[in-house]
Amino acid sequence: MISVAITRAAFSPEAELAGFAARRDTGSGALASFIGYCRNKSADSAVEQLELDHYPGFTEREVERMTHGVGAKHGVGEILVIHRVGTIAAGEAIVLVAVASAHRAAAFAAAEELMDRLKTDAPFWKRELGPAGARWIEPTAQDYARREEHEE
Amino acid sequence: MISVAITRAAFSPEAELAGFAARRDTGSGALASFIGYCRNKSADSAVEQLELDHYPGFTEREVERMTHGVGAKHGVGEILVIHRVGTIAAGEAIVLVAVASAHRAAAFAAAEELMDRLKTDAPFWKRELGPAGARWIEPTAQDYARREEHEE
Amino acid sequence: MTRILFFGRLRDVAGHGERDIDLPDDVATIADLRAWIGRDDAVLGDALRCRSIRACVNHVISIDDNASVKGAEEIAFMPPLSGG
Amino acid sequence: MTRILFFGRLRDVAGHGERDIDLPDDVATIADLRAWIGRDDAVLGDALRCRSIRACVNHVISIDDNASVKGAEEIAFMPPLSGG
Repeated sequence: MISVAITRAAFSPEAELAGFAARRDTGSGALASFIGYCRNKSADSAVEQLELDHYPGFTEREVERMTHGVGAKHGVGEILVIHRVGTIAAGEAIVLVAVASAHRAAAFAAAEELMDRLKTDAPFWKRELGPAGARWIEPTAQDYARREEHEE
Repeated sequence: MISVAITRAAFSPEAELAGFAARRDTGSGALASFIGYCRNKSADSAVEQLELDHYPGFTEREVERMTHGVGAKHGVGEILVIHRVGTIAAGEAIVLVAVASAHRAAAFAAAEELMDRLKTDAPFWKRELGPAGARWIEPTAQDYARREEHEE
Repeated sequence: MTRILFFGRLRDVAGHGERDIDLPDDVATIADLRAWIGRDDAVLGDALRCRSIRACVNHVISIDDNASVKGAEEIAFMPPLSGG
Repeated sequence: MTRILFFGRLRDVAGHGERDIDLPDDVATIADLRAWIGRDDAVLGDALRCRSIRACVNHVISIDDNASVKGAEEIAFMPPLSGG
Protein backbone atom coordinates (compact mmCIF):
# COMPACT_ATOMS: atom_id res chain seq x y z
CA MET A 1 0.00 0.00 0.00
CA ILE A 2 2.06 2.88 -1.37
CA SER A 3 0.18 6.15 -1.44
CA VAL A 4 1.50 9.42 -2.87
CA ALA A 5 -0.45 12.67 -2.87
CA ILE A 6 0.60 16.08 -4.17
CA THR A 7 -1.90 18.60 -2.86
CA ARG A 8 -2.61 22.33 -2.68
CA ALA A 9 -4.76 21.91 0.42
CA ALA A 10 -3.43 22.20 3.97
CA PHE A 11 -3.51 18.81 5.73
CA SER A 12 -3.24 17.50 9.28
CA PRO A 13 -0.15 15.27 9.44
CA GLU A 14 -1.43 13.58 12.59
CA ALA A 15 -4.84 12.79 11.08
CA GLU A 16 -3.15 11.37 7.97
CA LEU A 17 -0.77 9.38 10.16
CA ALA A 18 -3.68 7.99 12.15
CA GLY A 19 -5.38 6.88 8.93
CA PHE A 20 -2.17 5.30 7.64
CA ALA A 21 -1.59 3.49 10.95
CA ALA A 22 -5.16 2.19 10.93
CA ARG A 23 -4.75 0.81 7.39
CA ARG A 24 -1.34 -0.77 7.99
CA ASP A 25 -0.69 -4.49 8.05
CA THR A 26 -1.18 -5.59 11.64
CA GLY A 27 2.14 -7.43 11.46
CA SER A 28 3.89 -4.08 10.99
CA GLY A 29 5.03 -3.20 14.49
CA ALA A 30 7.21 -0.27 13.39
CA LEU A 31 6.06 3.06 12.01
CA ALA A 32 8.68 5.71 11.27
CA SER A 33 7.57 9.10 10.06
CA PHE A 34 8.79 12.56 9.24
CA ILE A 35 6.92 15.84 9.08
CA GLY A 36 8.52 18.86 7.47
CA TYR A 37 7.04 22.21 8.45
CA CYS A 38 7.32 25.68 7.01
CA ARG A 39 9.58 27.38 9.54
CA ASN A 40 8.93 30.92 10.76
CA LYS A 41 12.54 31.86 10.30
CA SER A 42 15.30 31.05 7.86
CA ALA A 43 19.07 31.38 8.29
CA ASP A 44 18.95 35.14 8.35
CA SER A 45 15.37 36.37 8.27
CA ALA A 46 11.73 35.88 9.15
CA VAL A 47 9.62 33.65 6.90
CA GLU A 48 5.94 34.42 6.43
CA GLN A 49 5.15 31.82 3.82
CA LEU A 50 6.59 29.38 1.37
CA GLU A 51 5.63 28.98 -2.27
CA LEU A 52 6.09 25.59 -3.84
CA ASP A 53 6.11 25.30 -7.60
CA HIS A 54 5.71 21.91 -9.28
CA TYR A 55 5.31 20.39 -12.74
CA PRO A 56 1.80 18.92 -12.80
CA GLY A 57 1.78 15.34 -14.05
CA PHE A 58 5.55 14.99 -14.06
CA THR A 59 6.03 15.74 -10.35
CA GLU A 60 3.41 13.19 -9.31
CA ARG A 61 4.98 10.55 -11.53
CA GLU A 62 8.51 11.22 -10.31
CA VAL A 63 7.56 11.14 -6.61
CA GLU A 64 5.63 7.88 -7.17
CA ARG A 65 8.64 6.38 -8.91
CA MET A 66 11.00 7.54 -6.17
CA THR A 67 8.71 6.15 -3.45
CA HIS A 68 8.41 2.74 -5.11
CA GLY A 69 12.18 2.67 -5.62
CA VAL A 70 12.94 3.39 -1.98
CA GLY A 71 10.31 0.90 -0.84
CA ALA A 72 11.78 -1.86 -3.01
CA LYS A 73 15.34 -1.07 -1.87
CA HIS A 74 14.45 -1.39 1.81
CA GLY A 75 11.85 -4.12 1.45
CA VAL A 76 8.96 -2.06 2.76
CA GLY A 77 5.59 -2.01 1.07
CA GLU A 78 3.66 0.44 3.23
CA ILE A 79 4.56 4.06 2.53
CA LEU A 80 2.57 7.28 2.67
CA VAL A 81 3.82 10.51 1.09
CA ILE A 82 1.87 13.75 1.18
CA HIS A 83 3.53 16.82 -0.31
CA ARG A 84 2.00 20.24 -0.57
CA VAL A 85 2.38 22.69 -3.42
CA GLY A 86 1.22 26.29 -3.78
CA THR A 87 1.26 28.72 -0.87
CA ILE A 88 2.10 27.39 2.58
CA ALA A 89 1.88 29.51 5.73
CA ALA A 90 4.61 29.46 8.39
CA GLY A 91 3.89 26.62 10.82
CA GLU A 92 1.97 24.48 8.33
CA ALA A 93 3.16 21.04 7.26
CA ILE A 94 4.83 20.84 3.85
CA VAL A 95 5.54 17.14 3.71
CA LEU A 96 4.67 13.93 5.54
CA VAL A 97 6.50 10.67 4.95
CA ALA A 98 5.44 7.58 6.87
CA VAL A 99 6.73 4.02 6.56
CA ALA A 100 5.30 0.96 8.29
CA SER A 101 7.26 -2.26 8.49
CA ALA A 102 7.87 -5.35 10.58
CA HIS A 103 11.37 -3.98 11.23
CA ARG A 104 12.26 -0.61 12.70
CA ALA A 105 15.62 -0.33 10.93
CA ALA A 106 13.99 -0.66 7.51
CA ALA A 107 11.24 1.80 8.44
CA PHE A 108 13.73 4.42 9.59
CA ALA A 109 16.06 3.89 6.63
CA ALA A 110 13.28 4.14 4.06
CA ALA A 111 11.75 7.27 5.64
CA GLU A 112 15.13 8.98 5.84
CA GLU A 113 16.20 8.06 2.31
CA LEU A 114 12.88 9.18 0.90
CA MET A 115 13.23 12.56 2.62
CA ASP A 116 16.81 12.90 1.37
CA ARG A 117 15.71 12.16 -2.19
CA LEU A 118 12.70 14.49 -2.01
CA LYS A 119 15.12 17.27 -1.06
CA THR A 120 17.29 16.86 -4.16
CA ASP A 121 15.51 14.74 -6.79
CA ALA A 122 11.83 15.63 -6.67
CA PRO A 123 10.52 18.24 -9.14
CA PHE A 124 9.59 20.99 -6.70
CA TRP A 125 10.90 24.52 -6.53
CA LYS A 126 10.34 26.61 -3.47
CA ARG A 127 10.82 30.11 -2.28
CA GLU A 128 10.47 31.73 1.09
CA LEU A 129 8.58 34.98 1.39
CA GLY A 130 9.30 37.36 4.25
CA PRO A 131 9.42 41.06 5.01
CA ALA A 132 12.74 41.17 3.09
CA GLY A 133 11.12 39.78 -0.07
CA ALA A 134 11.31 36.40 -1.81
CA ARG A 135 14.22 33.99 -1.91
CA TRP A 136 14.48 30.76 -3.90
CA ILE A 137 15.71 27.81 -1.84
CA GLU A 138 17.90 25.23 -3.53
CA PRO A 139 19.51 22.08 -2.07
CA THR A 140 22.69 22.62 -0.10
CA ALA A 141 25.97 20.77 -0.61
CA GLN A 142 25.02 18.81 2.52
CA ASP A 143 21.69 17.81 0.94
CA TYR A 144 23.51 16.49 -2.15
CA ALA A 145 26.06 14.68 0.04
CA ARG A 146 23.28 12.96 1.98
CA ARG A 147 21.60 11.84 -1.23
CA GLU A 148 24.90 10.47 -2.54
CA GLU A 149 25.26 8.28 0.54
CA HIS A 150 22.24 6.30 -0.62
CA GLU A 151 23.79 5.43 -3.99
CA GLU A 152 25.23 1.98 -4.34
CA MET B 1 11.40 20.59 26.31
CA ILE B 2 12.22 16.94 27.00
CA SER B 3 9.23 14.95 28.16
CA VAL B 4 9.31 11.31 29.28
CA ALA B 5 6.24 9.37 30.41
CA ILE B 6 5.98 5.76 31.52
CA THR B 7 2.31 4.88 31.60
CA ARG B 8 -0.08 1.98 32.12
CA ALA B 9 -2.83 3.68 30.14
CA ALA B 10 -3.34 3.20 26.42
CA PHE B 11 -2.54 6.38 24.49
CA SER B 12 -3.14 7.79 21.02
CA PRO B 13 0.26 8.31 19.40
CA GLU B 14 -1.20 10.74 16.87
CA ALA B 15 -2.88 12.87 19.53
CA GLU B 16 0.36 12.98 21.53
CA LEU B 17 2.28 13.83 18.36
CA ALA B 18 -0.16 16.65 17.57
CA GLY B 19 0.36 18.07 21.06
CA PHE B 20 4.11 17.79 20.78
CA ALA B 21 4.08 19.47 17.35
CA ALA B 22 1.92 22.30 18.68
CA ARG B 23 4.32 22.93 21.57
CA ARG B 24 7.49 22.75 19.47
CA ASP B 25 9.73 25.72 18.74
CA THR B 26 8.39 27.32 15.56
CA GLY B 27 11.94 27.33 14.19
CA SER B 28 11.92 23.52 14.27
CA GLY B 29 11.00 22.58 10.72
CA ALA B 30 11.75 18.87 11.16
CA LEU B 31 9.85 16.34 13.23
CA ALA B 32 10.95 12.70 13.13
CA SER B 33 8.98 10.12 15.04
CA PHE B 34 8.64 6.44 15.66
CA ILE B 35 5.69 4.43 16.90
CA GLY B 36 6.16 0.85 18.05
CA TYR B 37 3.03 -1.28 18.10
CA CYS B 38 2.20 -4.60 19.66
CA ARG B 39 2.14 -6.86 16.63
CA ASN B 40 -0.52 -9.51 16.15
CA LYS B 41 2.06 -12.10 15.20
CA SER B 42 5.59 -12.93 16.21
CA ALA B 43 8.23 -14.94 14.34
CA ASP B 44 6.34 -18.18 14.72
CA SER B 45 2.99 -17.60 16.36
CA ALA B 46 0.02 -15.34 16.97
CA VAL B 47 0.30 -12.66 19.66
CA GLU B 48 -2.74 -11.66 21.65
CA GLN B 49 -1.10 -9.28 24.07
CA LEU B 50 2.16 -8.09 25.47
CA GLU B 51 3.08 -7.71 29.11
CA LEU B 52 5.68 -5.11 29.98
CA ASP B 53 7.34 -5.29 33.35
CA HIS B 54 9.30 -2.30 34.67
CA TYR B 55 11.10 -1.18 37.84
CA PRO B 56 9.08 1.77 39.16
CA GLY B 57 11.26 4.76 39.91
CA PHE B 58 14.38 3.28 38.38
CA THR B 59 12.91 2.82 34.90
CA GLU B 60 11.63 6.41 34.74
CA ARG B 61 15.02 7.74 35.83
CA GLU B 62 16.96 5.62 33.36
CA VAL B 63 14.76 6.54 30.39
CA GLU B 64 15.01 10.24 31.33
CA ARG B 65 18.79 9.95 31.54
CA MET B 66 18.98 8.13 28.21
CA THR B 67 16.74 10.71 26.54
CA HIS B 68 18.78 13.67 27.80
CA GLY B 69 21.98 11.91 26.73
CA VAL B 70 20.76 11.29 23.18
CA GLY B 71 19.40 14.85 22.96
CA ALA B 72 22.74 16.34 24.04
CA LYS B 73 24.69 14.11 21.65
CA HIS B 74 22.65 15.19 18.62
CA GLY B 75 22.06 18.77 19.71
CA VAL B 76 18.28 18.45 19.90
CA GLY B 77 16.29 19.81 22.82
CA GLU B 78 12.76 18.81 21.90
CA ILE B 79 12.04 15.15 22.56
CA LEU B 80 8.92 13.28 23.58
CA VAL B 81 9.02 9.70 24.85
CA ILE B 82 5.92 7.78 25.91
CA HIS B 83 6.37 4.16 26.90
CA ARG B 84 3.67 1.85 28.12
CA VAL B 85 3.97 -0.79 30.81
CA GLY B 86 1.51 -3.43 31.98
CA THR B 87 -0.79 -5.26 29.59
CA ILE B 88 -0.91 -4.11 25.97
CA ALA B 89 -3.33 -5.53 23.43
CA ALA B 90 -2.27 -6.47 19.89
CA GLY B 91 -2.46 -3.38 17.70
CA GLU B 92 -1.97 -0.89 20.51
CA ALA B 93 1.01 1.45 20.64
CA ILE B 94 3.81 0.47 23.04
CA VAL B 95 6.16 3.36 22.48
CA LEU B 96 6.25 6.79 20.85
CA VAL B 97 9.47 8.70 20.30
CA ALA B 98 9.31 12.13 18.64
CA VAL B 99 12.14 14.59 18.02
CA ALA B 100 11.75 18.14 16.70
CA SER B 101 14.72 20.06 15.37
CA ALA B 102 15.81 22.69 12.89
CA HIS B 103 17.64 19.92 11.04
CA ARG B 104 16.15 16.73 9.70
CA ALA B 105 19.37 14.70 9.98
CA ALA B 106 19.63 15.39 13.72
CA ALA B 107 15.93 14.64 14.25
CA PHE B 108 16.19 11.28 12.46
CA ALA B 109 19.48 10.34 14.15
CA ALA B 110 18.21 11.14 17.64
CA ALA B 111 14.91 9.29 17.16
CA GLU B 112 16.65 6.23 15.79
CA GLU B 113 19.37 6.14 18.46
CA LEU B 114 16.82 6.57 21.21
CA MET B 115 14.80 3.64 19.88
CA ASP B 116 17.95 1.51 19.58
CA ARG B 117 18.86 2.30 23.18
CA LEU B 118 15.35 1.69 24.48
CA LYS B 119 15.56 -1.79 22.92
CA THR B 120 18.69 -2.78 24.82
CA ASP B 121 19.36 -0.37 27.71
CA ALA B 122 16.00 0.59 29.19
CA PRO B 123 14.74 -1.36 32.23
CA PHE B 124 11.74 -3.06 30.68
CA TRP B 125 11.03 -6.74 30.37
CA LYS B 126 8.37 -7.97 28.01
CA ARG B 127 6.60 -11.12 27.11
CA GLU B 128 4.21 -12.03 24.37
CA LEU B 129 1.08 -13.96 25.22
CA GLY B 130 -0.64 -16.02 22.58
CA PRO B 131 -2.60 -19.24 22.21
CA ALA B 132 0.71 -21.13 22.66
CA GLY B 133 1.39 -19.49 26.02
CA ALA B 134 3.83 -16.82 27.16
CA ARG B 135 7.29 -16.09 25.80
CA TRP B 136 9.83 -13.59 27.17
CA ILE B 137 11.36 -11.36 24.49
CA GLU B 138 14.97 -10.33 24.86
CA PRO B 139 17.12 -8.18 22.57
CA THR B 140 18.57 -9.92 19.54
CA ALA B 141 22.22 -9.90 18.46
CA GLN B 142 21.11 -7.39 15.81
CA ASP B 143 19.63 -5.12 18.48
CA TYR B 144 22.92 -5.16 20.41
CA ALA B 145 24.88 -4.54 17.20
CA ARG B 146 22.74 -1.49 16.38
CA ARG B 147 23.24 -0.09 19.86
CA GLU B 148 27.02 -0.59 19.57
CA GLU B 149 27.07 1.51 16.40
CA HIS B 150 26.11 4.53 18.48
CA GLU B 151 29.09 4.20 20.80
CA GLU B 152 32.01 6.51 20.16
CA MET C 1 3.65 23.55 -31.62
CA THR C 2 5.89 23.00 -28.62
CA ARG C 3 5.12 24.03 -25.05
CA ILE C 4 8.13 25.57 -23.30
CA LEU C 5 7.93 25.63 -19.48
CA PHE C 6 10.01 27.50 -16.94
CA PHE C 7 10.10 26.55 -13.26
CA GLY C 8 11.33 28.12 -10.05
CA ARG C 9 13.57 31.15 -10.48
CA LEU C 10 13.54 30.68 -14.27
CA ARG C 11 9.84 31.53 -14.23
CA ASP C 12 10.71 34.86 -12.60
CA VAL C 13 13.39 35.57 -15.20
CA ALA C 14 11.20 34.54 -18.13
CA GLY C 15 8.24 36.48 -16.78
CA HIS C 16 5.97 33.54 -17.53
CA GLY C 17 5.64 29.86 -16.66
CA GLU C 18 4.82 28.45 -20.06
CA ARG C 19 4.38 29.44 -23.66
CA ASP C 20 3.47 27.59 -26.85
CA ILE C 21 5.97 28.15 -29.63
CA ASP C 22 6.58 26.93 -33.18
CA LEU C 23 10.23 25.98 -33.08
CA PRO C 24 12.19 27.01 -36.18
CA ASP C 25 13.72 24.20 -38.23
CA ASP C 26 17.29 25.00 -37.16
CA VAL C 27 16.50 24.36 -33.46
CA ALA C 28 17.35 20.67 -33.33
CA THR C 29 18.85 20.14 -29.87
CA ILE C 30 18.49 21.43 -26.32
CA ALA C 31 21.65 23.50 -26.86
CA ASP C 32 20.08 25.05 -29.95
CA LEU C 33 16.93 25.87 -27.99
CA ARG C 34 18.86 27.56 -25.18
CA ALA C 35 20.73 29.69 -27.71
CA TRP C 36 17.58 30.50 -29.68
CA ILE C 37 15.72 31.67 -26.55
CA GLY C 38 18.80 33.75 -25.64
CA ARG C 39 18.65 35.60 -28.94
CA ASP C 40 15.26 37.00 -27.95
CA ASP C 41 15.96 37.50 -24.22
CA ALA C 42 19.63 37.81 -23.23
CA VAL C 43 18.98 37.63 -19.48
CA LEU C 44 16.89 34.48 -19.81
CA GLY C 45 19.48 33.07 -22.22
CA ASP C 46 22.20 33.61 -19.62
CA ALA C 47 20.07 31.99 -16.91
CA LEU C 48 19.43 28.97 -19.18
CA ARG C 49 23.14 28.47 -19.86
CA CYS C 50 23.80 27.96 -16.16
CA ARG C 51 25.17 24.43 -15.60
CA SER C 52 22.64 23.67 -12.90
CA ILE C 53 19.67 24.18 -15.26
CA ARG C 54 18.40 20.93 -16.72
CA ALA C 55 15.99 20.42 -19.57
CA CYS C 56 13.13 17.92 -19.46
CA VAL C 57 11.87 16.81 -22.86
CA ASN C 58 8.44 15.15 -22.92
CA HIS C 59 8.73 14.34 -19.21
CA VAL C 60 12.24 12.89 -19.44
CA ILE C 61 15.03 14.84 -17.76
CA SER C 62 17.94 15.07 -20.15
CA ILE C 63 21.56 15.36 -19.14
CA ASP C 64 22.70 15.55 -22.77
CA ASP C 65 22.57 19.04 -24.19
CA ASN C 66 22.73 17.55 -27.67
CA ALA C 67 19.52 15.59 -27.13
CA SER C 68 16.96 16.22 -29.85
CA VAL C 69 13.98 18.49 -29.35
CA LYS C 70 12.54 17.74 -32.80
CA GLY C 71 8.78 17.21 -32.57
CA ALA C 72 8.81 17.55 -28.76
CA GLU C 73 5.45 18.42 -27.25
CA GLU C 74 6.80 19.78 -23.96
CA ILE C 75 10.21 21.07 -23.00
CA ALA C 76 10.72 22.25 -19.42
CA PHE C 77 13.70 24.11 -18.06
CA MET C 78 14.39 23.33 -14.41
CA PRO C 79 16.61 24.88 -11.76
CA PRO C 80 17.86 22.41 -9.11
CA LEU C 81 15.00 20.32 -7.74
CA SER C 82 14.14 20.76 -4.07
CA GLY C 83 11.14 19.31 -2.30
CA GLY C 84 10.55 18.42 1.32
CA MET D 1 15.89 -5.20 55.99
CA THR D 2 16.71 -5.47 52.29
CA ARG D 3 14.19 -5.63 49.47
CA ILE D 4 15.11 -8.21 46.83
CA LEU D 5 13.39 -7.73 43.47
CA PHE D 6 13.12 -10.07 40.49
CA PHE D 7 12.16 -8.88 37.02
CA GLY D 8 11.10 -10.47 33.76
CA ARG D 9 11.59 -14.22 33.55
CA LEU D 10 13.31 -14.24 36.96
CA ARG D 11 10.00 -13.22 38.51
CA ASP D 12 8.45 -16.37 37.01
CA VAL D 13 11.26 -18.54 38.35
CA ALA D 14 11.20 -16.94 41.81
CA GLY D 15 7.43 -17.09 41.95
CA HIS D 16 7.32 -13.52 43.26
CA GLY D 17 8.46 -10.06 42.23
CA GLU D 18 9.84 -8.80 45.52
CA ARG D 19 10.49 -9.87 49.08
CA ASP D 20 11.92 -8.16 52.15
CA ILE D 21 14.72 -10.13 53.72
CA ASP D 22 17.21 -9.75 56.55
CA LEU D 23 20.50 -10.64 54.90
CA PRO D 24 22.78 -12.81 57.05
CA ASP D 25 26.13 -11.28 57.98
CA ASP D 26 28.12 -13.53 55.68
CA VAL D 27 26.31 -12.21 52.56
CA ALA D 28 28.68 -9.37 51.72
CA THR D 29 28.70 -9.24 47.91
CA ILE D 30 26.40 -9.81 44.97
CA ALA D 31 28.11 -13.16 44.39
CA ASP D 32 27.40 -14.13 48.01
CA LEU D 33 23.76 -13.15 47.57
CA ARG D 34 23.35 -15.21 44.41
CA ALA D 35 24.81 -18.22 46.19
CA TRP D 36 22.75 -17.69 49.32
CA ILE D 37 19.50 -17.49 47.34
CA GLY D 38 20.55 -20.65 45.49
CA ARG D 39 20.88 -22.56 48.74
CA ASP D 40 17.15 -22.05 49.31
CA ASP D 41 15.98 -22.45 45.72
CA ALA D 42 18.31 -24.33 43.37
CA VAL D 43 16.38 -23.46 40.21
CA LEU D 44 16.36 -19.75 41.03
CA GLY D 45 20.02 -19.98 42.01
CA ASP D 46 20.86 -21.46 38.61
CA ALA D 47 18.87 -18.75 36.86
CA LEU D 48 20.71 -16.06 38.84
CA ARG D 49 24.13 -17.45 37.95
CA CYS D 50 23.41 -16.90 34.24
CA ARG D 51 25.92 -14.40 32.83
CA SER D 52 23.20 -12.23 31.31
CA ILE D 53 21.60 -11.54 34.71
CA ARG D 54 22.73 -8.26 36.23
CA ALA D 55 22.21 -6.98 39.75
CA CYS D 56 21.10 -3.44 40.52
CA VAL D 57 22.00 -2.26 44.03
CA ASN D 58 20.13 0.80 45.29
CA HIS D 59 19.24 1.79 41.71
CA VAL D 60 22.78 1.37 40.37
CA ILE D 61 23.37 -1.45 37.91
CA SER D 62 26.50 -3.30 38.93
CA ILE D 63 28.81 -5.13 36.57
CA ASP D 64 31.07 -6.25 39.42
CA ASP D 65 29.90 -9.40 41.14
CA ASN D 66 32.12 -8.54 44.08
CA ALA D 67 30.30 -5.26 44.68
CA SER D 68 29.09 -4.93 48.27
CA VAL D 69 25.47 -5.43 49.24
CA LYS D 70 26.08 -4.48 52.90
CA GLY D 71 23.33 -2.21 54.15
CA ALA D 72 21.64 -2.10 50.71
CA GLU D 73 17.97 -1.13 50.76
CA GLU D 74 17.08 -2.57 47.37
CA ILE D 75 18.75 -5.22 45.26
CA ALA D 76 17.16 -6.09 41.93
CA PHE D 77 18.07 -8.99 39.65
CA MET D 78 17.52 -8.21 36.00
CA PRO D 79 17.46 -10.31 32.85
CA PRO D 80 18.53 -8.46 29.68
CA LEU D 81 16.70 -5.14 29.36
CA SER D 82 14.35 -4.72 26.43
CA GLY D 83 11.98 -1.83 25.89
CA GLY D 84 10.46 -0.36 22.77
